This record gives sequence, C-alpha cells and structure tokens, in this order.
Amino acid sequence: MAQMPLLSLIVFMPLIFAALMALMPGDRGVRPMALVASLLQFGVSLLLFKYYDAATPALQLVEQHSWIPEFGISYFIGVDGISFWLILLTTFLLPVVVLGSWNAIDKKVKAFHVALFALQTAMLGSFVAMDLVLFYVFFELSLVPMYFIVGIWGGARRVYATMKFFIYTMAGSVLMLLAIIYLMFAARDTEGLGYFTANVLELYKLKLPFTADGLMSPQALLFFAFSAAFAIKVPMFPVHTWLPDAHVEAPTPGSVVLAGVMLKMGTYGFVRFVIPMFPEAAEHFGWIFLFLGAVGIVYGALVAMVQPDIKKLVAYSSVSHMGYVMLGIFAMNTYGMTGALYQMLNHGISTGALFLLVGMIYERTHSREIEKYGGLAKVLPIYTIIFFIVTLSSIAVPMTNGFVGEFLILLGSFQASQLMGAIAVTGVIFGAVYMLWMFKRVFFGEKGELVSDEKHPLHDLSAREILVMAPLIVLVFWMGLVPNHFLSYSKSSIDHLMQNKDAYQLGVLTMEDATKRVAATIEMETVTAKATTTEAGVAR
Amino acid sequence: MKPELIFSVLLLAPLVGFLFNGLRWQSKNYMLAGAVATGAAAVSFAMSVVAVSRLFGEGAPTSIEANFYNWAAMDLLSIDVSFVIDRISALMVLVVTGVGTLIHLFSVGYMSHDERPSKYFAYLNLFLFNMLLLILGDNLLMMFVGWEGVGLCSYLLIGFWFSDKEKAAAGMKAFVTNRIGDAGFLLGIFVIFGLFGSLNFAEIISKLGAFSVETGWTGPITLACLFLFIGATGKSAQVPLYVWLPDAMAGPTPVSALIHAATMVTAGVYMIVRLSPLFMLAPNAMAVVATIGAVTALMAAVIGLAQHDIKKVLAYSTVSQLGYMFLACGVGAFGAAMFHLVTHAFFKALMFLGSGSVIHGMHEEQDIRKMGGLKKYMPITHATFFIGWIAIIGIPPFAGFFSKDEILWFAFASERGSHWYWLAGLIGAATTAFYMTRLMALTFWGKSRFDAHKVHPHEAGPSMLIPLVVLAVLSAIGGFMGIPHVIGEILPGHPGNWLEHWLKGSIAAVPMTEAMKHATTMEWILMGISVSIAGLSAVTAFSFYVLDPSRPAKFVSLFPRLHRFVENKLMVDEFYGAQIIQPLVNASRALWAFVDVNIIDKATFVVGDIVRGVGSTARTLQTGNLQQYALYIALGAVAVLFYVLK
Amino acid sequence: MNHALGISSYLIVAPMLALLAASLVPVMLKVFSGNREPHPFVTTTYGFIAVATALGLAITFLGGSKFGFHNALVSDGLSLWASVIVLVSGGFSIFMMHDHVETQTKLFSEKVFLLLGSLIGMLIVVLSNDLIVTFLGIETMSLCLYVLIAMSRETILSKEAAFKYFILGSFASAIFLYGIALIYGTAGTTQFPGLMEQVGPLLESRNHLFLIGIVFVVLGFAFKVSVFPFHFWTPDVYQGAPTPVTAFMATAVKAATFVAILRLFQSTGYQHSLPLKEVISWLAALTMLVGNAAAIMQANFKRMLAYSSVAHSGYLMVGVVAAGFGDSQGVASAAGIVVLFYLLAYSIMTLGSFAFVALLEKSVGQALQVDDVRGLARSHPVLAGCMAIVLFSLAGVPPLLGFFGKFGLFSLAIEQNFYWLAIWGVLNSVISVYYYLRPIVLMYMQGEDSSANAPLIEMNKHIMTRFTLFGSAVLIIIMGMFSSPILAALKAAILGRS
Amino acid sequence: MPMSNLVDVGLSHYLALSAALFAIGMLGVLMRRNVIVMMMSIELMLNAVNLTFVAFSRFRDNMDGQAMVFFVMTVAAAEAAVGLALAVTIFKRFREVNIRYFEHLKG
Repeated sequence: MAQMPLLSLIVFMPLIFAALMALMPGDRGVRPMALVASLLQFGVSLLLFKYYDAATPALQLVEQHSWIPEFGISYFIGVDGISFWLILLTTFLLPVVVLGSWNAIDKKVKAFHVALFALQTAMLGSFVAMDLVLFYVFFELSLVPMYFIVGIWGGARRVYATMKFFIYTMAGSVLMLLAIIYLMFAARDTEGLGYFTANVLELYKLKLPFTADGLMSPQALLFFAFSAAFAIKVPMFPVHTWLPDAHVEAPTPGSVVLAGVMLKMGTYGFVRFVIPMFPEAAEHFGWIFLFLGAVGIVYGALVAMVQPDIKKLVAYSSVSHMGYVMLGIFAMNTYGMTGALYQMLNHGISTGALFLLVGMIYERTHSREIEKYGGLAKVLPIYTIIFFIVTLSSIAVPMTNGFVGEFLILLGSFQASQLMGAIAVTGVIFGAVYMLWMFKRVFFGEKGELVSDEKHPLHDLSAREILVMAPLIVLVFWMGLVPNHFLSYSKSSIDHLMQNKDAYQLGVLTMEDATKRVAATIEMETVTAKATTTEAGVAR
Repeated sequence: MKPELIFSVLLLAPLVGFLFNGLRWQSKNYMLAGAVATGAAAVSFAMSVVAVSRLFGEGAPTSIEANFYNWAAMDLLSIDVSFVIDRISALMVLVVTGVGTLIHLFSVGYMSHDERPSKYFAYLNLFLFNMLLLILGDNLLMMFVGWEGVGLCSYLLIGFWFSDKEKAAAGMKAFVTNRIGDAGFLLGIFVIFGLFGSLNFAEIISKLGAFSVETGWTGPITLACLFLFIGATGKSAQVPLYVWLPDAMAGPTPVSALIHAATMVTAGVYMIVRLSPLFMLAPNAMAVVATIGAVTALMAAVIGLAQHDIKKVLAYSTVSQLGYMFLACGVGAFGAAMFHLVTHAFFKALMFLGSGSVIHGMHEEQDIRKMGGLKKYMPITHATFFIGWIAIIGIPPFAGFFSKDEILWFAFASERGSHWYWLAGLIGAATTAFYMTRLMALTFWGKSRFDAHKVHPHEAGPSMLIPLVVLAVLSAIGGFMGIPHVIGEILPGHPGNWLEHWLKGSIAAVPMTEAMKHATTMEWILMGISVSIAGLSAVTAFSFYVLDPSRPAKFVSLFPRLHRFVENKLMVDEFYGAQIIQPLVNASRALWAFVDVNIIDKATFVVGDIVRGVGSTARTLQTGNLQQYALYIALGAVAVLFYVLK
Repeated sequence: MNHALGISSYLIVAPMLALLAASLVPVMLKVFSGNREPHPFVTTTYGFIAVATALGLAITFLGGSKFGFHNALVSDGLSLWASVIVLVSGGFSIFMMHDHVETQTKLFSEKVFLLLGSLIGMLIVVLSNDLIVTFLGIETMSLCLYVLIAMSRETILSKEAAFKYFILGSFASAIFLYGIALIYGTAGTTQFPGLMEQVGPLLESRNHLFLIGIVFVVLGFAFKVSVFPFHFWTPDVYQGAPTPVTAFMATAVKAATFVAILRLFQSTGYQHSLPLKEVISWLAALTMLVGNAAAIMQANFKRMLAYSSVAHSGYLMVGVVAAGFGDSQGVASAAGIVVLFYLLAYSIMTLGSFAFVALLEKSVGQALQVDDVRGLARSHPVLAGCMAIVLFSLAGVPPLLGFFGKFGLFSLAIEQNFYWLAIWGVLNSVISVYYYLRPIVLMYMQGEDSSANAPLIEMNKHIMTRFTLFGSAVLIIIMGMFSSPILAALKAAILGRS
Repeated sequence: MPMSNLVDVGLSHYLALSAALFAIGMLGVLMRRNVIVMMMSIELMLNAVNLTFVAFSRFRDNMDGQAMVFFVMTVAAAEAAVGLALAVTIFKRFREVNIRYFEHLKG
C-alpha cells in the first residue's frame, strides 16, 4: 500500500478505460461501462481525502521518475492545496457528463467516450504535473480530444469553431514552450551543455533578474509568455472570442467539460506557475490583469445580456465569471486568491450545470432561441426549479456557492485596487440582469411557440436527468453554506503562497509519508478510544 | 433554555415550514399549508418573545448571542454564523415575527382561491427566515446574506403569478434595482473591512474610538456610510431607487403588507440604526441621508396624490414614510427612526391588509375610482382602516402622531437638523393627510361607483379580520411606547419616553442644539402646527371628495399638464428607461457586434490573410518554368554574395 | 591519421560494398534469365536483404571516430546515425515501390538497383570527410535519382520532373563544385578537419575568395535540402515523381545532405563572419515561412507535403545556424544530436504521410487532392487514425515524436540565444497546424453530412505500404513517449561514448 | 619554380578566365531554350571549375587539384550520359527539345 502510486492511478485510469472501450466490439454497452468507469475513477480520487494532509502546504503524494533526462524532462507529479479541489472537480464532473450525455450523443458513441476519457487523463495530468514540460505535454494533449469532440459531435459550424479553438490555444502555448525551455537553461549549471531540469520546485528556487522599468528583463518576458498561454486558455478579455464559438458548436458534454475544467487549466497555470515563478513581474504588471479581469467581467456580462442564443449567453457569462477569477488571482492577497480558487470550482459546477440544462431543453425542442421560448415554468416545473437554483448560484446569491467566491474575490480586489474593485462590483448587477432577463423570457410570460407546440408536448425532466443534476444542486448549497469544509483543504497552501510570494518554495511528501501519517492517526484514535473506555471503566 | 436552542428554533421554524410547503408545492390544500406556515411564524414569534424577555429585569444582559459555526476564515477575515438579540434587534424581531404571524394568518383567507397556496406559503416562510437572518446576524456578512435573501423572496413573491409578463417584469425590476443597492452595500462592507479588519458589529463599534469625526467627503468612513446608504436606498425604496416598490404591488396583497410595508423595506433604516455610531462620525453622509429622506418623503407623497390604484397609493405612502425614517436617521434621531419604523409597521400593515380585504371583497378590483361607499358593505374593514388612517395622518393620540412628531421635532431641533428638513416634513405630512383622506373617501365613503349587479362587496372571513383588528389596536396604542417628555410631564403619572430609555446606550444620538435643549414651548408650538396643518388638509380633502365630488375634476382642470405629470409618477420610469436602460442595451449590442466580431476576430483573420498572401505569392513565383527556377537560384546566390561581401 | 590503407578503411565502407554487391543481384538475375523480369516480390526481398545487411554492417562497424582512405572518409556518430536513417527510409521506400502502381513495371529490378545505388551515394555523403568526396557522393545519389524518377510508368509529369531536377541539380552542383574549387584554392585543402582549422583565420582576414567558396558550397547544399530560394524545384519534382521515390527523396536525400552541412559547420570559426550568420538565419526563417504559407494554399496532397518538407528544412536550418554560429563549447555536437533526432523523426513522419498518399493513388498519374480524403475515417478507421497521428506529430503536438524533435531544435536555438529564430519557428509551427489539420477535418468531421450512403473511399490493399504507414504511426507514438534511449544513444555516439 | 617566369600570366588571370567561362555557362543555362545547349552550358561550367582547380593546384604546388579534375571529368561524363538519356526520353514523348514546353508542374 505504501507504494501505491495513487496520483498516477487517478490520472491514467481514464486512459486505460478509454483503451478498453476502444477495444469493445460495438457501440452497445459502451454507456453503462463508461458510467461505471467514471464512477470508479471518481471513487478512487476520493482516496485523496484519506491520504492528503490539509495541514501542510507541502506537495504531497509525490511521484518522481526520470523520463527524458537528455532533455531534462522528468515524470514528476504531486498534489497540494491548489490542485486538490481541481482534481476532484475533474473526476467528479466525468460521471455527471457521461450520464448527462446519455441521449445527447447519438452517433459514434464509443469514439465519443474514448475521446472523453482520454481528455480526462490529459486534464488531470495537467493539474498534477510538477514538471513544466510534462505539464505542457498534458496541456497541449488536452486540445486533441476536445478538438475531435467539438469537430465531430458539434453543430453546424463545428469545423470553424474547433479549428479556431485549436489554433488560438496552440498559438498561445507555443510561446510558453519557449519560455519553459529558457527557464530550463536558466536553471542549468553553467558547466557542460544540456538541460538542467524542468522540475517546477527547482525552478521556484531560481531568481530571475527583473528590472522594474524594463519590459525587456527576462522575468518580464517570461511572465508575458506564460501569461499569454494561460490568458488565452482562461479565456481572458480580449482573447476570449474562441470560447463562444466553441461552446455554441460543442455538444453538451463538450461544453460542460470545456467550461467545467479546461478553462481552469488557464487560471490554475497562473496560480501554480506565473505568480510563484515571476513574483516581481506579477507584482509589477499585475494591474494589467486586474484591469482586464474587471473589464472582462463587465464586458462579458453586457454582451451576454444581448445574446439571442441561450448557450451563447451562458458562454459569455463564462467570460464574465472567469474575469472574476483573474481579478481574484491578481488581487495578490489571500482573500482574492482563495476566492479565485473557490470561484473556479463554482464556475465548474454552476456553468457546467447550466450547459447541462441548456442541453436538456435543446434535446426536447432542438432550438436555443430565447425568443421561441416563454412560459416554460408552467410546463416544466421541476426543470424550472433546478434551472432557477443554478441561476441563483450563477448570479452569486448568498447561501449558494457563487456568493462565497464572488464575495472573497471582490473583497480581495477591492483591498488591492479600489477602482478595479468598484468596476468589478458592477458585474454583480449586470450578472443579475442578464441571467434574470433570460430567465424571465424563457420561463415566464405567455407560452412561446416551442412551448405551446401541441404536436410535440414537452416532458419534464426524467429520473436520469434529475439524477444528473442532483449532485450539482447539493454542491451548490453545500459550498454556499459551509465554505470552510472546502476552504480548509486549500488554506495552508494559499497562505503559504501569499506569505512568501517572493521566495516561494515547496516541500515534498511522498505516498509513504502519507501512509505513515494515516497509520499514525489511526493509532492515535485507537489509543484515545482505549483511554476513554478505560476511563469509563474507572468511572464505573 | 440555552441561547443556541432559542436561536435555532427561532430561525429554523420558518425554514422547516418552507421545506414542508416547498416539497409539496403543487398541493392545493391551503388550510394545511397555511396552518403549517402560520404555525411556523407563530413559533418563531413565541421564541422571540422568550428571547426578548431575557433582556428585561434587573441585571439582565443587554444582549444574548449564539455562535453556530465558522463560515470562512482567512488572514484577517473570520466570519462566524452567529446571531445576537440586543435592544435594537429585539424591537425588530418582535415586529417582524409578530406582524409576520398576523399576515400569515391573513393570507390563509386571502390565498384560499389561489391554485398554488403551498408555494405561496413556502415563499412567505422563506422570507421570514431570511428576514430573521438579516435582523439577528451579528456581522455585516450575515446581514448581507439575509439582505439578498429577502430580496430574492420579494422577487419570487412579486412574480408569484408569473404567467403575467407584467408581474414577472415587476419582480425582475425589484431584484435588479435591489442589486444596484446591494452592490453599494458590498462596497460599503469592503471599505469597512479595510478600515477595521472585521465585519462584526460589536468589534467595528468598539474600534470606532480610534477615529474622529470626518469633515470632508472622501474620508473612508464617509465613503463607507455613503456606500451603505446606497444599499439602503435600494432596499428601502428611496430616491433614486424607489421605482421598484410601486411595481412590487403586482404581488399578492399580504405580501405587499409584509414585505413592502412592514418589514423588508425597513431593513435599510435598521441597518443605519445598527451602525449609528459609525454614521455619527460622518456628518456629511448623514446630511445626504437626511436630504434624500426628505426629498423622498415629499416626492412620493406628491405622486401619491394622483394615483388611482388603491395599492399604488399605499405604496407611495410607504415610500414617503420610509423617507421620514431616513430623515430621522439623517438628523441623528435614530431612536425616532426606530419608533416610526415600528408604528409604521403597524398602521401600514393594517392598511395594506385592509386594502387586501377590500380587493378581496371587490373581486380583484383595485381602482378606487370604481369603489366608494364600501363602508356599509364591510364595516369592520372600514373601522380598522379608519384607525390606520388617523394613525398615519398623525392625529393624537394614535401611533403615527407620536413617531412622526418626534421626527419633525428632531429635524427642527437637532444639531444636524435644519428648518428646511422640518418644513419638508411638514409639507409631506400635510400631503399625506390629503391623499390618505382621498383614499378613505373614494374607497369607503360617498356613494358607490361600482355596478352593484356585477360586484357584491362582502366582508372577509375571520382569518382575515382578526389580523385587522389586532393591528388596529396596535396602531391605536402603539404610540405610547414613546411619549415625548413634554406630553409625559402633563400626563398623570408622568410616563417617560420608554423607547428612548430602552434604546439609550445601544444607539447613538445627536444632541439638541443648545437653544432647543429646553425649548418646550417651541416643541408644543411645532406640534400644534403640524397637527393642525394635517387636520386642515384632511378636512380639505374630505370636502373635495365627499362633500362635492365634482370639485377635484374642476380643480385639476386648472393645470391639466401638471396633473398628468403627477399622475404618470413624474415620468421617472420613462426617464430611466430612455436614459439608462435602453442606451445600455444598445451599447452592449454594439460591443458584441463591433468589438468581438469586427475588432478581435478581424485582427486574427488579418494574420491569416497575410499568411495566405505570402503563400499565393510563393505560388505565383512557381511558374513551372525551369529557367526561372535557375534564375531564382542565380539571383539568390548573387543576393547572398552581395550581402556577405558587402 | 594513419596513412596505411588499414582494414578499418574497408570496414568503414563495408555497408556500401554490401549494397553494391546486392544491388547487382537483381539486374544480373534479369540478364541471365534472358531479360525476363523476376517476380517483383523476389526483387523486393533482395533489395530488403541488401538494405538490412548494410544496416547491420553499418551498426556493427560505423561510429566511434575512425578515419579511412587517408581521411577521405570518417566514421563517427553522425555518419552512423545518418546511415541508419538513410538505410531505413531506403528500405521502406523499396516496400512502397513494390506496391505502387507507377513503380511496379517491367523495369522494377532496375529501379531497385538504382535506389540501392543512390543509397550508396548517400552513404558516401554521410561518411565523407572531404568536400570533393561529398561532391562525388551527391552526384552518385542524384544521378540515380534522376533516372529513378524518369522511369515512372506515368509519362508526362515524371519525365518533366526528372528533367527539371536534372538540369537544376547539375546547375546547382556546378556552383557547388566551383565553391569547392575556391575553398581548395584558398584553404589549400578540402578535407573537413583541415578546413575547419582554416575557417577562423580565413574569415577573420576577410578572404573574399574563400567566402565566395563557402557561400557557393552552402548554396549547393541548400539546393539539395530545398532551402528558399533554392527550393523551387521541390514541389514540382515531388509531385511529378512516383510517390515512393518522393518519399525516398524527401527523407534520405535530406538526411544525408544535412549531415554533410553539419560537417561543413563543425567550426567555431564562422563567428568571424557576422553577415554569413545573418544571411543563413534569414534563409532559415524565410524557408519556414514560404514552406508553410505555400502549403496552406495547396489543393494537391503531394505538393502540400512537398511544401511542408520545405518548411521542415527551415526548422532544420535553425539547428545548422546554431551549430555554425553558436558560441558555447561543443555546440556542434549538440547540434548534431538534435538535428539527427529531428531528421529521424521527420523521416518517419514523412514516410508515413507519403505511404498514406500512395495508398490512395489507384491509377497512374492520378493527382491526389486533399479533398479526396473526405470521410475516410468511416471507411478506414485504422489507417485514418494512423494518418491522424502522423499529421498531429508533424504539427508538433506532444507527446508525439515530432514535438520532441522540435523541442530539441528550438531549445538548441534558445541555448545559443537565437531567440527570434526560435520564436519565428514556433509561430510557423502554429501556421503549419492549419494545413496539417485540414486532412483530419476532412477525414473525421466531414463526409457524414455528404449523406451516409455516399460511396466510401477505397484504399489500396497494399500490405507493405500499409505496414509502412502503420509502422510509422506506432513508431511516432513509442519513440515519442520513450525517446530517452534514442537520445541517449545519439548522445553517446556523437560525444564519442564519453 | 621561380616566379619570375610567370609575371606575365598570374593566378588571377586564370581565375578571371575561369570565372568568365563559368558565368557564360550560367547565362547559357539561364537563357538558351534548347535542352541540348543547356546541357552543354553546364558542361562549360564544370570545365571552368576544372580550370580553377588546375590553376590553384599549379600555383599552390599541390597535386590534389589535378586529381579532383579527373573526378570532375568522370562526373561530367556521367551527367552527360544521364542527361542525354533523359533528353531522348523527353524528345520521344514531347517531340520537342524546347524546355518551354515542359511546364505542366507548377503552382
């Protein structure tokens, strides 16, 4: 047990399942197997709760093997408070997506699930990778399955959308690749040719020269190279235009994964790499991202307001929400950072849920035109209630998860820059405007043409669909009512990051340490239990 | 009983009611639903009585607290889910649960014919729960949670009959307008956190000692107060954000009584009173509060003059009365504000329920021009409404008189008051008396203007009458909790101003100007003026609408344009629509069509076109003529040589 | 250096001798059997055996800097690995020739003979330690190729291609030779070791004749590896030649020539001529751009691949620039490692892609369009998948082989501070994504909408070609994921097992 | 060998001559449309190079140059053979030796 490579298991399990599915004879039986597989990998990922120690900021469950030493690349993975929840979010969303796409995907079912599971591995990998090149590999690799998911199972303009998505993101990341290489050489010992390492922990240690005035100082350039890649992935205004297209064309599960997890890879990159590795540059140029984040919030909200297509509206709302995340990250204080991490999860849950819901209604009416709806509330009460709850979470009403994230982010950004905070706060208003306006037009008022259509009456959510939404709804309230349950797992890491921004370093704990600790705690418990029993005996 | 238990029951009772009714939201069984909901409300009322009783007696604690769990903690920020009942929230919680219970009871009868009574009662309980959070939370965040929660419930209840686009729109308008205020509230919270590193009321106030009174406009405390006040204007329907409240009348009438008269809309006042020590340090902010309050009191009253919907009239009067409360806060008479808050809760709830009973009896008719002479059809309603009427126009010794007069007196005499505030209040009072009398007259007196064959007005059942009676009693005697000294001295037994005494210490207060400290005669004079003016305008109205109903028409025909202007609510909604909302929508369209499509995407496409251009030039060079290729080689060689040898 | 013609010399040339001997067999057979064409499979087998033997001998005897024939030949890591690449691609090309409709004629055995002969030439090039020997090797290689192209069953384009290639090739090699002459005259030697010592002083003293000579030599090489503006023959010839031959040219010729270029740039002396550095960097940059940009505009599949190979020459030139003008110690060897690794990757990918093309060419002289692959994923999921892998690798998507090739090259450029060249390179690889993904789009994402009952595209049943495509796909994945051993071996071979 | 006898004709003259020849050959390739003539021009270029080689080897007292010339001649012969063979094939197919007729491959 002590040697169990838990993280590798979590990361590569989906890939193995993908291979198994690929070997299956036909499409039949794929869905159940996929569901079981996804639940299984979620279950395994829950083991993290057992072996992960929230008390220490150190990197945990670390696995390190040399991979391509000639290029200084190693297989080095680990988890800490920053990636902990993102991993669980990813593994949690997979079963939801599989169950949610039960009817949405009607052709090439097997191929679809293979792509989906391969994508899962890529995404998980990029969250645990602690070797820059390894990270880059997963980061880029995740494009390929998504490229196929959008391109094959997407809508009418899917090819345009998927090419745009692929080229945009790749264009961003190649510069990061060069930056990574530069870092590897910067970190190498001057003696002899070749690379030293892409090990992130080592790269944290190296202090790159930074001259406040100079845009040309290495740290600044690297900072921008990395930021370009991540900003496009996030996507941050003004490089967001690939997102609405991709979302509108993507099939429902594609949208869910894209919004739910893939966008987080960008923001995660900022927190994991940009801030700790280029602290001065981040301090010095952070205002740019504060500003763009704030603008993105308002811009996304305003543009979302006037969308005629529900899905596109949700897509632009993503731009707005990710603007919050960027704002929180570059507020550069504990509140903002915590809020940002929290908002990543919120966005994954609420926007994912929104896309699922949009997909459910699309399956019924084959239209996403807001104008054609109206009066749905009378026809689909359960659907309406669930949609409303998700809407509340999306516009950050208190007691839902959205509020916690937004509150902390706004608090942090306001402490960082009153102006930006003030601009961002208006997003609270516009958010309510576009969501509620859409809600009113779709669910209230007289019945629209699609709703009153006698030929195909609409049926309320099936048991399966309710089952899909249930866990999301539960999370919405759980995360909203007791945020501490979730924050406590990332607290130490965030504090550690914020307290030593300028000299950030991470300790390392392996699986063995974790197992030892677990054993110890169990022992303790048993001991105390014994003690209490004996006391009880004495008392008696 | 441990405080934790008290608070749990107090808060959870309505929540349980909500869950119970919410889970069977399709049931039509209004009796069961109503019983459960009313029971829940009653339970929390009982609990609050128990809790408040703890505060009485010798050596009683000034407050009881209960801390449940830690919501979030990082760096300086540590927010507990914890509640407190002190002398301020005690008043509030009693009013909310008490009046709330009555209104629940009223609703049982009122909603008996509705098709979704369970849903209605679920929402009502949910509202109660959120309102209690707002009141009892011991830190700004908990307050904000309730603050937005009640907003949400009001959204749900206004749009309760959502199939009607108008009603749904009204709900959305209410929520969005409130959100504008909430944004301000948030900013206020942030500034305060930046200042004190805490959001807990007690801590904030305890740290205030380190700060001195701010003179300028941009001081942090002034800023905080102004931001918070923006929140208050949203929630409590003050200029310029009051526009949602009249539309909110789209909801069921009991809702208007509970949310849009008695409880939720007073949250702004409550918040300012809670933070009164903070506001004391920002005189400019207080001046703004007072001015806005005065303006609102006047403006709403004027609009109320020319409304024809019974509920709209009451709505505008609510806005105007809230204006009085803010005026009081602004001049530093926080006690008076609380006082008026309580009395207003009584008589305005009473009048709304009364109007509900009227509408109920008139088969959903709301236009007072189609009423009249209802006195003989529904005597009890009339009687109770009558008490409400004299209470609001400030005829002693009814509740309104005491509270309003205290406000006017402070507006005149307080260090931060001014004659102008007083004058505004006075005119407002006169106007109020006029349009309230008009309402009485058009509704109950004179001869009936409805078609007696179609409409058969009838008195409502006991579940609706009991609340009316109780509230009538309260409106009649409610004022005695704050008898002014001048009156107290002449009364037998010299009753003191109990409310003032009760609140002393837990709220701040601005001292009187030296001149006014002992100017009892002055106080008498002002009292006399206001009462007589109010009475006068009431009489005028009576003469207008009862003695000679043709006179109003003649009167307005003198200046028709002005009348139309007032009738159309001073065109404020139209102004907002044309000047703010529409431009915003157009701007967004432009952003989408222009920035996204024409700038950002275009830019990327341009890159692609450049590459294509290079490609096609490369192809045109590729003529297939072998000698040209050779020529390219030669030229290339020459070029390279030239470059290398230069 | 030993002047006796030791056994080592013969061991070095053993692979060539093997090839020579084996190449004669099929032709002889034909002659003695009354000019009756032996069964192509037999011939293929012979050819394959020949290549395999040569490969074995090469791996056994080459490597670890040995000199032979009075230092006319050198056998070191470069030559070892270059020979491996060259021979492997030669072997696969023979497979494809056996299958392909344009090459499977009565004259098949002659074709194999010519291909083996061309291989010999290439081995000479990679082993040569002397410019004049390099010249001879290049000529041997090219002359065989001219004829090989012309012998296609297709009658118009192939002849034209062969002739163009011939005229331009001779033209270029004349210039190349003139360069050699000038170098000989100024440096007094044409042997690389001596030459490398002279480069520094000669360039420092701005000896124009020498400079011209270097430029001419580089130009001759540039022509062979189709660097802008000497690349114009490439698309025409690649299109006109039979696909298997194209594959052979695109891989083996390039590999051999680049090794020769590396040998020419094994000196730090070039630092003394800044203009030379600049002009070569410019050529590299322009080559990438022109190759990629023109490839985007192509409808013809082979021309598209041709332009993409031009672009790849551009990437490789980055390595050359770093080798010649980098300042750090032993940069030349580092460049050797990454360039060879890239060549390896590039050859595998290119073989795969041309095998794919060959599988779709059913008739003589059929010009395969990119659009012809529409909906292929439905009829041939496996082959389509393989091609997708190849294309992704060409586009440089990790963790495939192509990515690590680029990684090596660009990291070398960065190490040697050729930042803008590296940036330009990655940006170009983004451009290339556009046309590499187009066939994938057509294969996977279109063709459904052209109605499900549309006739499926049929591919040839050619076993060997399919094997080539499949093999390249598998190699791309495996060698990508586990490139460490290969890199280690390269490193050991080139740094002399130290 | 004493330089005095060679003052009249120096290395530079040879180089100039060979350069001129080379240039002429180049121009021939670039300008003449006739396949055969083009090949002759290439031969001319090669021979110009030979001249350079010889001249250099003569003036550097280094016999390698001479040896190279032989290599070059051989190569030239081989090239001529292949070239003529190709020319014949082409002529058989197109009945034409003007290269302007072979422009099917382009773009």
